[in-house]
Order: sequence, then structure tokens, then C-alpha cells
Amino acid sequence: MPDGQSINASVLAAEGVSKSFGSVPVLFSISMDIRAGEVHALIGENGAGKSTLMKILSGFLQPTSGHISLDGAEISLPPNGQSEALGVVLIHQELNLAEQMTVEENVFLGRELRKGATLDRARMRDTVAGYLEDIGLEISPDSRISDLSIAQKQMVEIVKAISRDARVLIMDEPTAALTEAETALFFSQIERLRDKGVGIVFVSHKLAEVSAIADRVTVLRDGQWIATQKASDLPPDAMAQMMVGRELSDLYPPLNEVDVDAEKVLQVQGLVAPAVKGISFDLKRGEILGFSGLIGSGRTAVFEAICGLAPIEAGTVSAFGQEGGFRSVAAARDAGVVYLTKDRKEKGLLLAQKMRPNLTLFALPKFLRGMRIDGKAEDAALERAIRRFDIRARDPNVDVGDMSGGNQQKLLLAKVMECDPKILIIDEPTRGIDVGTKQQIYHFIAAIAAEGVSVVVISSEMPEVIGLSHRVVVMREGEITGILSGDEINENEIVRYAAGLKRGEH
Amino acid sequence: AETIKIGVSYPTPTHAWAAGMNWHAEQAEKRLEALYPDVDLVLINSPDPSAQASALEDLVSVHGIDALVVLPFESEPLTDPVLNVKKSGALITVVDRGLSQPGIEDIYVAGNNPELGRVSAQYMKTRLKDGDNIVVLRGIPTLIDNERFDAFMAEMEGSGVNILDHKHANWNRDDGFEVMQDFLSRFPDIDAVWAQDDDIAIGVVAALKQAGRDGDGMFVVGGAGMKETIKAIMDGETLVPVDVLYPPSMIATAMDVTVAAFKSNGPVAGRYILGATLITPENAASFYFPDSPF
Amino acid sequence: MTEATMTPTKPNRFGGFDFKTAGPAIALLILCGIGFALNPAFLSEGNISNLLTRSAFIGIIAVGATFVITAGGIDLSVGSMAAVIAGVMIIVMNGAVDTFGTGVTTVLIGCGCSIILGIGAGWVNGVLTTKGKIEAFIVTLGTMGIYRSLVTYFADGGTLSLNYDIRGVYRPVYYDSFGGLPIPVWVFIVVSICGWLLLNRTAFGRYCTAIGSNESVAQYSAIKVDRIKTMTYVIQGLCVSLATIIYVPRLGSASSSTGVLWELEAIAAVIIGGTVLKGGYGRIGGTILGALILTTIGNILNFTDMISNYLNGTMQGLIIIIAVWLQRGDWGRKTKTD
Amino acid sequence: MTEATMTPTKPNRFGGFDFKTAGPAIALLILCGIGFALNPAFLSEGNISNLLTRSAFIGIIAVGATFVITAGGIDLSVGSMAAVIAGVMIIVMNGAVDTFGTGVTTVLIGCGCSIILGIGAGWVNGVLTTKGKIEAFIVTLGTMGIYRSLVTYFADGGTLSLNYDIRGVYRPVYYDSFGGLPIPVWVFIVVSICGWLLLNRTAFGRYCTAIGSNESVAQYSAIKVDRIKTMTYVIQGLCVSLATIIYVPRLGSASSSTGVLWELEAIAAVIIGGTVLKGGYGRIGGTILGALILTTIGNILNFTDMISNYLNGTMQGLIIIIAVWLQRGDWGRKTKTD
Ligand SMILES: Nc1ncnc2c1ncn2[C@@H]1O[C@H](COP(=O)(O)OP(=O)(O)OP(=O)(O)O)[C@@H](O)[C@H]1O
Ligand SMILES: Nc1ncnc2c1ncn2[C@@H]1O[C@H](COP(=O)(O)OP(=O)(O)OP(=O)(O)O)[C@@H](O)[C@H]1O
Ligand SMILES: [Mg+2]
Ligand SMILES: [Mg+2]
Repeated sequence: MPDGQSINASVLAAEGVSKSFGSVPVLFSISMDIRAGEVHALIGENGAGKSTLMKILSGFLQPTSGHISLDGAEISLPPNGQSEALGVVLIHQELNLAEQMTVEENVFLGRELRKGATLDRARMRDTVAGYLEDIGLEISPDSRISDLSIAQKQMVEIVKAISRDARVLIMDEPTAALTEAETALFFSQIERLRDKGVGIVFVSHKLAEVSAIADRVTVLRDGQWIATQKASDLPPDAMAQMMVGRELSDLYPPLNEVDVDAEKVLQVQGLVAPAVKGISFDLKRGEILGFSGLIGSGRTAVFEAICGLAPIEAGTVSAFGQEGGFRSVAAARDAGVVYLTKDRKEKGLLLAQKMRPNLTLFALPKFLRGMRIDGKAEDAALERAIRRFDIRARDPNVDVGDMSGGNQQKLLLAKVMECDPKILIIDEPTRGIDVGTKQQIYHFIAAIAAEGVSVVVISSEMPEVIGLSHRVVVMREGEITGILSGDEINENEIVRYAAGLKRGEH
Repeated sequence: AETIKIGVSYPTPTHAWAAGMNWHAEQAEKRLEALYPDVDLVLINSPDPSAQASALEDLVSVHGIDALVVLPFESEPLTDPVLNVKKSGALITVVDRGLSQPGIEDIYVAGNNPELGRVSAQYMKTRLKDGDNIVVLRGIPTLIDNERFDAFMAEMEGSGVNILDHKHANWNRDDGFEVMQDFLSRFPDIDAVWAQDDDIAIGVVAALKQAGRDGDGMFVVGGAGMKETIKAIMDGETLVPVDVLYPPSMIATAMDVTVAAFKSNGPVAGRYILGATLITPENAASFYFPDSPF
Repeated sequence: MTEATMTPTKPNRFGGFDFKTAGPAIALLILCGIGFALNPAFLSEGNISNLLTRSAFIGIIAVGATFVITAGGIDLSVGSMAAVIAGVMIIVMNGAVDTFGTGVTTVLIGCGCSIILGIGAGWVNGVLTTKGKIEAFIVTLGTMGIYRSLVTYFADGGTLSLNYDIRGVYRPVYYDSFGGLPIPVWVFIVVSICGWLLLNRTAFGRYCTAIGSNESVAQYSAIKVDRIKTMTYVIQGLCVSLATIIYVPRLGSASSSTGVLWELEAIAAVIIGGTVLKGGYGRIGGTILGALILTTIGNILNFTDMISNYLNGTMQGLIIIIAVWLQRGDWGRKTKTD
Repeated sequence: MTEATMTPTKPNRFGGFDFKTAGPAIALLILCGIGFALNPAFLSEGNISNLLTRSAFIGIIAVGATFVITAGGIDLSVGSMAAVIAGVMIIVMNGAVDTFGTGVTTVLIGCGCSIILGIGAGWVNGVLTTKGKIEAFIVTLGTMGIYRSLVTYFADGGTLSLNYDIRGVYRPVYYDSFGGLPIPVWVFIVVSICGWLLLNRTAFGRYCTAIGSNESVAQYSAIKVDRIKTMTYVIQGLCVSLATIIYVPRLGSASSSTGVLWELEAIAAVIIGGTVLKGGYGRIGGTILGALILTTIGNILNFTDMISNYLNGTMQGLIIIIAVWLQRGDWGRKTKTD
């Protein structure tokens, strides 16, 4: 699309925007403009300042210097989401839903439809039901948010955004928690909005997606503006290089073959648990076992049952030859089996606390000297974790809730690794993590597997499962539909098992 | 001359009787301080026994009192704290509730709780006959309540009057009202009510009127000498025909006596026990203080 | 998986209570059964009517408390607030007699004054909490002490009594019936219905829930958090003033012991009813049942002399715990997976 | 970005109170200033010693409450628990006189019994809350009523009093001093230090904070949530029993009015001290200051008869609100961005 036409006039623009939190600068004189009817992708490493810029563009934060203009006129956006009235809508990176309320209540929160003095509940329900259907989400408008999976919550956020009459729709990593199928549905909605002339800003670490949907791409690095280019001029590799500032080698490490005779450290027979309907598999020492499937297929539920987080209703679990599963998370941890949750906000990190207590919380017994917590050891651990996982918090005393999403994820990984696990179960290991760090994490997983740690990778990112795993288990509706190895591990096969078109013997 | 400091400590008024006492204490303070310029009375009230113990400590350590007039919240818990005050050399006057160890107080001024129960029962017996039914509403579970109640029951023993049930109404009008409502639902035949206290009696009367069971010679006996009740007795009310006195002015009496101990030449000491007079239309006028809150 | 879309939970519109309310309802039924077994007079018309009337006070206050708690706040001052409002009402009405005589005007002046005071007191609590950024617990603990001592001060430690002539005019508000139900019960019914509509059928109710559920989500949704929170305290104040208006004609007096511990009773009613103390989930229907349960416990204990008077509190405590347990146990779980 | 690695947060080890404690500390200093201005005797050794001793009761209980509240719970039963423990202690000691005489053994038996009861009562609260899944507010409101009525029952409506001969032996525990400080103050100091260490230097304290901030994060971090929560109630019970042990020799008796409203005072002390009522952030240092503030307010009011006694509650309420406001206002903000 050629520049300069009226439909492509800039709707919303940041001009020379800088931002500091206290004395810590985060953005340095960034300019960016969003035009009607374009999809503008914003990419950059974790902590580059993307979310901060998005919040400034939608009024949730005020810039320290520089200004925002709407339709060419300088404007001071009102705070707390009131700029929705001006047609500027933001979906936050951190889910922003009231957990105890229903889908319908959340979607219309703050702008309920009324009929006289009371709410027009029928109309709101129908509207939401319509949106849910459009986006292919099979939940009721009356479901409580707390009963939904993360991906479903993310979809609700998207519905919430779509349902607003937006001129500019800003989305901070909307697809981080989605599988490819869902992402495709989501993109079809995006395209519809774009065709209606909505300007869309979209942050993602999934560079293939960016190539697929974006018209223009802006790259940030360390709070600096690097480039704004047409997406078609920028292959994913080039994007990655601009973000990271260096050449990236292979994303996935070479796989070490697992010893055929390696002991089976985990054996699961006929496991029945909430949302799990009788599954069996085993895990060898040093093996990386991928778990794939659609959202809600019960992958998480399997491991929550194994790690003592949910009751086992039938079947046997034996770890390291010990029958009987674990009665508590602590027992699992002490045996070397740890589970890293995909829900970092609700189940992973204490957002109101600093990094140090978060890092050591899981492995705290390790940091005890007698009765006392050894503060020095904690400091040392934090220092090590920051280095090892490249956690970037410009202000080391920041509350974890104020850290960038990707850095929170790294901290969560570091927290779990403090336990020195023998079996590591990672649910969505790289959700919201930039390519550079992703690569580091993949290499890291391969390295610990090579040392003899067994790793389970539950992931909705197909390439990740394929690139990392020795074997891949595919689940559907609480059952295993196939266990793939070797050449079988490819996108086509996995999709067919996951959709229930094919069932394997295992 | 040096000022004579006298501390006066009593429970925070949370019901009308105590408010009356407070009123009498304040009147006495004004009167005595005007009469004797070198006397300073310090009035402190406390919401519970341990706060009162604290207040006693403060009276000694801060005000350096020469004498203490104390109406103990409860006897037991305040015995030691009062003993400590005595050790500081102050003159001790105890009002109403005796301490649980003899010999601490120099002066004792009190009403008579068992007597209140007994006088009430005696009146009941004059009005009721064998086989009549009464219900009893008690106060807050405390020693005072027990003394009144036990004496009442002892006096009623053998009279042939049935005591259907007794429940605590906490010297509170609302509780009196609700407990009486339930008694009325429960017992179809009640001939009289011993409410023990005028506050409870007000609730009882309201409940009787609501249920329309205030006729037929039904009567309620309260206690303590609330001015409204006394007024009603003077006016010949039949539902609450009498009252049994438990004078809130006893604190003022105690203050008078204590000041007299400093001011008069002869020694002042001993026990002043005020009776539990039955107030009837005949003698009511002499117990009526229209300005008191009680 | 399409069933999800096909069988949406029908919102049980004016069916009234939601399904979970079954817990407290069953607890109440069991209590009534016990009451009847102890003494058949428990189910007599007179007693039921007494019981409902008594529940009205605590119930009306608890309806207000439901809003405060749903929005994540707490109000410990309601009992003292009721006392001080009752006190001032009496003073004002006694004073108005000279000018306006002992007619309905004076009573209306008293009621107007009560409503103004209630709203004002609630507003103070709300503003101190939101604008002053002081924990609600501290604010209302403070105002609780303040109101309590003010009423003691006004009453000079004793009792404020309403002029006997006005009492005649005002009495019917408590003692009269209309269509078989005492007037306080009608007020309770009206307040409950309004409360239910407000919480479940208006944007305001949703905002309360949202704020209690997650204050920053609410704020990001452009909800005026401070204003809504203040409003919940104002509603609480209004409810207290309504409760006081029907309380005063009962005995025509107020003293420092009026309304003692009503705050705990009101909060207990709310929580027995299933509202979550930390906010984010409120149920008016449950609150009403909670209030009825509490009153019934007291009533039943007056109906028997099987247990020592001294142990009333023990029974009360046990019953409250069991009543709440009843709705949390297997019961609750069953309805959840439903 | 290496700064992160270079400047890890230095824990201000035995520097003692964290910086934010400045708020309550300043409130306390101002109060002391007022006290001195009203009457120089306020700063007399006798008064200071009285003040500290009195703070010890509420302070010790509040240290326990800090744990409960930090872990997201609440305990309304502490006042009644103190009363019933005091009652049973007295009954047991009076009973033990026959067998063990009036010596130290009997007192020790009483104290042992107190500790067992405290731990037991706390455990009951904890288990009902965690295993019974009943809201802590309801559980402890229930046990509050139960304990209160039990002590009334044991005392037969009156007062339980300690045998006078034992009193002689036991008295020094309250009235004697050691190194210039009354013994209750020493107990308070020891409890505070232990509490501080436990909350800030052990895994248990971390776990309490984690549970109060987010229970599911705690659960996913291998914390035995139920066990830790129960433990907080047990600690609360233990603190109550210690407070009772130093309380009994003061008045030598227990009755149904012992410990009334201590729960509110303890919670108020905790929250004045800066602990967050919804959990997740607790400060023992603040709690101690909170207890001192509350006692000082009462003490100051006994120092002057400038204001009507009836208005004590008003002053108390105002001062509490202002004290908390002082630490929330600009003050708090300044220290936060610091
Ligand atoms: N409220 C805040 N207070 C202090 N620092 C903050 C705050 N919000 C963000 N930061 C800091 O600003 C920097 C940029 O964060 P931002 O969330 O914008 O990164 P991002 O580009 O979105 O990263 P990610 O890809 O990980 O989401 C981070 O170092 C973060 O810690
Ligand atoms: N304890 C439970 N009781 C009832 N239902 C449950 C329970 N745990 C999970 N579920 C439901 O079971 C389904 C499977 O959830 P699970 O999180 O295991 O799937 P998943 O494959 O990990 O999906 P996702 O991609 O969302 O992480 C979901 O619909 C979830 O709501
Ligand atoms: Mg971000
Ligand atoms: Mg004087």
C-alpha cells in the first residue's frame, strides 16, 4: 500500500516519547505512528520497553517527555482506560480480567448496555455469544473467568477488545498463549478489523506471525528506536538480528540421542484425574518429551496430578521406581520432580514482592542454615540466576509485577531451576520470551537433558515441541492420541493426532 | 495548704444506672470542689476491669492521689490493684462491690444486692398465690446478678409460685424486649415478671403491650430506681407498681464521706450499707431526681 | 464441545436466589426444624412474626454490608452509627415538638434527619477510606469508637427517650401490620429487593464486584473506583438509617448500649450468606438468609431451658460454624461441578 | 544492565525495623509529646514502666495476630480465648494446691496448662479454617462466642479467683522488675524478637507472606499451605497463652468480661503498624509500635480531665485514624519512591 493516501493517514502517533520510572530510564525519545487500516507490529527483546510504549500510547502511563498526537493534533490521553472513549483500546500483556466475574461481565465491564436503569443483560449476553462464536471460542458467556484456561482467558481479552468500537487497537502479546489454530482464527478477526479501517498495533515475539500479518514493523532495542520498515522487506531472520543486535545461530540445539537402555525415571499407567481420562506414558533419563495438543486437551492436568497438585483418581504413577505418586508438591520437589506453571501471574510469581524472595521460594529449604534463611546464599543465587537466564530488570529492587513479561518468565524458570530437578516439567517454557533468549533457553534445556535430567516440555508452539523433543505425546480431550518419535515428529502428524483425525497405538 | 487529690474510679456508664451514678459523681465533684478549694477530685471511668486497673496505676503514678474512691468493675480482679494504691499511702473508699480481701478499704459504702432480690421476692409473694407463674429476666452474668438472683430464688422457695424460666437480658432494653417476646410465645400463662432492673423492665413492658398481655393484673418488678419508673409509680401505674431501690447516688455519698475524712476532726471510717427500699406510690416522691439522667 | 454454546446457563431471572443459596437455606430449614421440635410454639404466627421483625434490623444493615464487603471493604461502625443516629433522631424530634407539635411532621423530620446522618456518616467512612487511603478496618474502627462515645455523650451516659406524645404517632411504624406482615418486615423486603436489583441488575453492582475482585482491573476499565467504593459506604449508611428509623419506635429510646455488636452480626449474616469476605462475590439472597439464621438461633435458645443459660454463646458459636460448614462441605462442591 | 547483578538488595539485618516503620514511630513520638505537654509526669519512670507493662498484653497477642493476618487470615477469638485460658488456669491451679501445695510447681502447672490450651485453641481455629474450609472470620467469630460463654459457665456467671496463697508466689511475674524493666516487658521483648526472627529470617515467615500474597503461587511453590496457615493460628494461640500467663497474676481472676475487645485492639495494633489486612505483608516492628500507640492513647486520656470522659472514645477514634493517616500520607509516599 503506498504511503500518503488519506486512509493511511496516521491516526495515533508518539513523537519523541521518553519514559523513566523513578530515576530509571526505560524509553529514549521514541517516535512511532499508527495509520488507519494497517497492522503495525512492534518487536524487541524482553524489557526493550514495548509494553511501556503501548501503555503510553493508550494513556495508561504518561510520558516523561515527548507527546502523543491523535489525528495530527497533540493530545494528553486520559488515564485508566478512559481513552477508549477516544477509540484507543489496549489489551494488556498481563491478563486484565476480574477472575470471579463471568465472561459477559468482563467483556462489558465499564461500558455496560442499559435498558432504563437496569442492565440489558439479554442483549449483552447475545452480543458476547456472537463474538465468542465468531472467534471460535466454545465457552458460555456465563462462564466464570477463574474456570477458564489461560488461553481461553486470552481469547476473552481479545473478544473484549474487538467488541469495543476501536479506531486504534493496541494488543500486547495477544498470541503468546494461543496455539496456531487459535492464532489463525484470531488473525482472521484482525484482518476484518483492518479492512474496516482500524489501526492495529500488535506486539509479538513470534516472528513468523509478524511476517504473516503485519504491514509495518517497528523494532525497539533497550528502549531505543531502531527501525520502522515494511514487513514485506523484512524476513524473520533480519527482524531477529535487528532486535538482538547480533547474528543468531540456530534456534534449536542439536539433539543428543537418548540411550536406548536409559532407565525409565517416570512411569504413568492409566492415570485418571480431573480432566484426565486414563493415560499412560513413560519418561527416560535424559529424555526431552514434548506434550502437544489443543488448548484444554488436559496436558496441564496430567502433570498437576503427577506433582501432587490435583488428586489422582485411578492409575499408578511411579517416579524413580517408587510407586504411588506424590502426595504434595513438596514431596515431588524433594524427589526432584518440579513443575513450572504456565500461569505466571496467578500461580507462578508473587507480583507484589521483589525478585529475591520469588527466586528462592520454591527451593527455600536449600537456603536454610539451621532455622535461618541464609541471605547471602540468596543474594548469590539471585546474582547467578540473573546471569544465567539473562534477567533484565533495570532496577533490581523493582516489584516483580513491574518487570517486563518476558523477564518475569525468565525469573520463573530460574525459580524452578533452583530446585536442581531430576525431572523438569515446563509448561509453556518460552511464553512471551524474545528470540534471543528463547534460543538460550532451548540450548539450556538441551544441556540439562544431556546431563541426565529428564525434561517434559508442554507447549502450544508446534515448532518448539518439534525442534526440542526426542518424542512427542499428543493429547486430545484428556486422552493420549499418539506418541510420536523420530521422523513422525512433524507438524502435519501432530495436527492430525491433536484434532482426533488419527489415533495411534501406544 | 497542699491540695488534697482524690481519685474517683468507676466503670464507664454503659447503662442507665451507671449513668446515674456518673451524674451523681459529677454533681458531687462540683459541689465538693466549690465547697473546699483545696480539694481536687479526679474522675476517671474505665470500660473493663483491666482498664480500671490501669487507671488506678495512673492515678497513683501521675496524679499522686491522697485518697481513692473506687467502684470496682468486679471485686476479684481489682483487689490487687486497689491494694497497690493502698500501699502508696492513700485512703481507700470502696463503693458498691466489696473487694475480695477484707481490710483493704478504710471506708465502705454499698447498696445491697441480695436484699434487692429478697425485697423483690417478698413483694411478689404478697401479690401472687399458689400456682401462679412468673418469669425472670436476669442481668449480665456477674456476681451482682448471681447475688440478686440467688436471694430472689431463695426467698421464693416454698411459696408455690412457679418460676417458669430465667434468661439473661443483660440489663439492656432491647434484650429485655426480645427475651420477653419469646417468653410470651412460649408460655401462654404468665402472671408476673421479675425484670430485676428498670432498663430490662422497659423492654418487658413494651413486649407485653405488643402482645396485648398487659392486663389481667399482670405486673412487672424492676429495680434500681430509674426516674421514669419512679415517676410512673408516683402516677399510679399498675403494670409496674413498685420498684426496688439500688441508689446510684451511693458514689456521691462515698465522695462526701471521703472528703469528710480529711476535713472533719473526728476519725471517719466504717461501713455504710444502703438498704434496698421498696419504692411504692407512698414514698416515691423522696427518691425522684428529675435532673439525673437516671 | 458445542454443548457449551448450546446450553448456556439460563440466568434464573426473578427466580431470585441463585442456586448456591441452597446452603444457607438448608441450614435455616434445619434450624426451624429444631425449633419446632423443641417447642411447637416456635412456628406460631406470633413467633414467626417476631422473628421476622427482629431480623429486619440486622437484615437491612446486612444488605448494606453486602455492598461494602463485595467491593472489598468492611464497615465496623454500623452498630455505633445506628446508636448515634437513633440518639440524634430522638433529640431532634423532642426538639421539634415545640415548633411542629407531636404530629407526623415531627416524625418525618426525625426520619429525614436519620437519612441525612446515615448518608453523611457513610460518606465520611467512604472518603476516609478512598481519598484518605486509610485501611477500611482502621477508619471504621475509629468511627465506631467516635460514634459510640458521641451517643454516650449526648445521652449523658444514660438513655435518650422519645417524647411520649410523639411515641403515639411513631409507634405504628414498628408495631403495626399491613397485609399480615409487620411494617419493619415490609421495609426489609423492599430494601432486600432494591439491594438485589442494585447488586445484580445494574452497572453499579457489577462495578462493586469488579472492584472487590481486582481493583486494578476495575480501574483499567475506566471505573471510578473511589467513587463506587464511597458509594458502597453511603449505601451502608442509608441502610443503617433505615434500620434505625424502624428501631426507634420500638422502645423509643437510645443509649450507649444500643446496637452494640450489630456490626459483627451484620458481617456474620453477610458471610453466612456466602459473600466472600475479601470481596468480589456478593449475594443479597444469602445475606437475608444469614440474618434470618442468626435471629433464629437466638430465638431458639430462648425457647428451651435444656442448656445452661451460660452456654448460649457456645451453642450460638457452634451453630454458626456448622451452618457455614453445611454450605461449604460436599454440598458446595456438588453444586460447583454442576 | 549489570547493575542488577551489582547491587542486590542488602537486607538491613539487625538494623531491626524496616524503614517504613518510620510512620508509626513518628505517630508514637507525637503522642508522647502531647502526653508530656499535658502532664510532665507522663515521662516519669513509673508511668513509662506502667505503659510498657500494659502494652505487653496486647503487644504479645498482636505479634501472633501479625502472623495470622500476614498469611491472609484473621482471628477474632483472641480476647475470649485469653479469658477462657485464664479461667482454666485458675481452676487448675486452685485444684493443684491440694496436691502440690502453693509453691512454684502449682504455678508451673498452671502455665503449662495455659500453653497447652493456647496451642490447642489455635489449632482448632486453624484446622476449621483450612481443613473445614470455613472462612476464618466465621470460625473465629464462632469460637469467640464459644470461649466467652465457656468462661462464664466455668465462673458460674461470676468471677474465678486464684487462691490467695498462690497469688503470693505468682505475683512477682507481673509486679517484679528485672534490670529495671518489669517482667511482662521482658516477655514482650522476647516474644517480639522471636516473632521478628520468625517472620523475617525463617522459611516459615516467608511462607506466611507468600500465602498471604497469593495462595496458589504458594501452593505451586511446594508450600504446605494448610499446614502453614494452621501454624499461624497455633502461634496466635501460643501468644495468647503467654499474654494470659502474665495477665493472671495482675488481677488474679478471670470472668466473662476478661479480654473483651482485645481482638479488635490486637488487630488494630497490627494494622496501625502497617501490616496489610488482606495479607501478604507483615511487620512485627510496626505491630509493636501499634500496640504502644494504642496503650499510650489510653494512658494520655487518663492524664487529663480536659475532655468529658464520655468523649474518650471520640479522642481514641480520632487519634487512631490520624496515626494511620500519618503513615499513609506524603510520608509513606516519600519513603516508597525512596
Ligand atoms: N511500573 C514500573 N516501575 C518500574 N519499572 C518498570 C515499570 N514498568 C516497567 N518497568 C521496567 O521497564 C522496562 C521495560 O519494560 P516493558 O514491560 O516495557 O518491556 P517489554 O518490552 O514489554 O518486555 P517483554 O517483551 O518482556 O514484555 C523493564 O525493565 C521493566 O522492569
Ligand atoms: N481440577 C479440575 N477440575 C475440573 N476441570 C479441570 C480441572 N483442571 C483442569 N480442568 C479442565 O480440564 C481442561 C483441561 O485443562 P488443561 O489446562 O490441563 O489443558 P491444557 O492442554 O494444558 O491446555 P492449555 O493449552 O490451556 O494449557 C480444561 O478445560 C480445564 O478447565
Ligand atoms: Mg511486555
Ligand atoms: Mg476535678
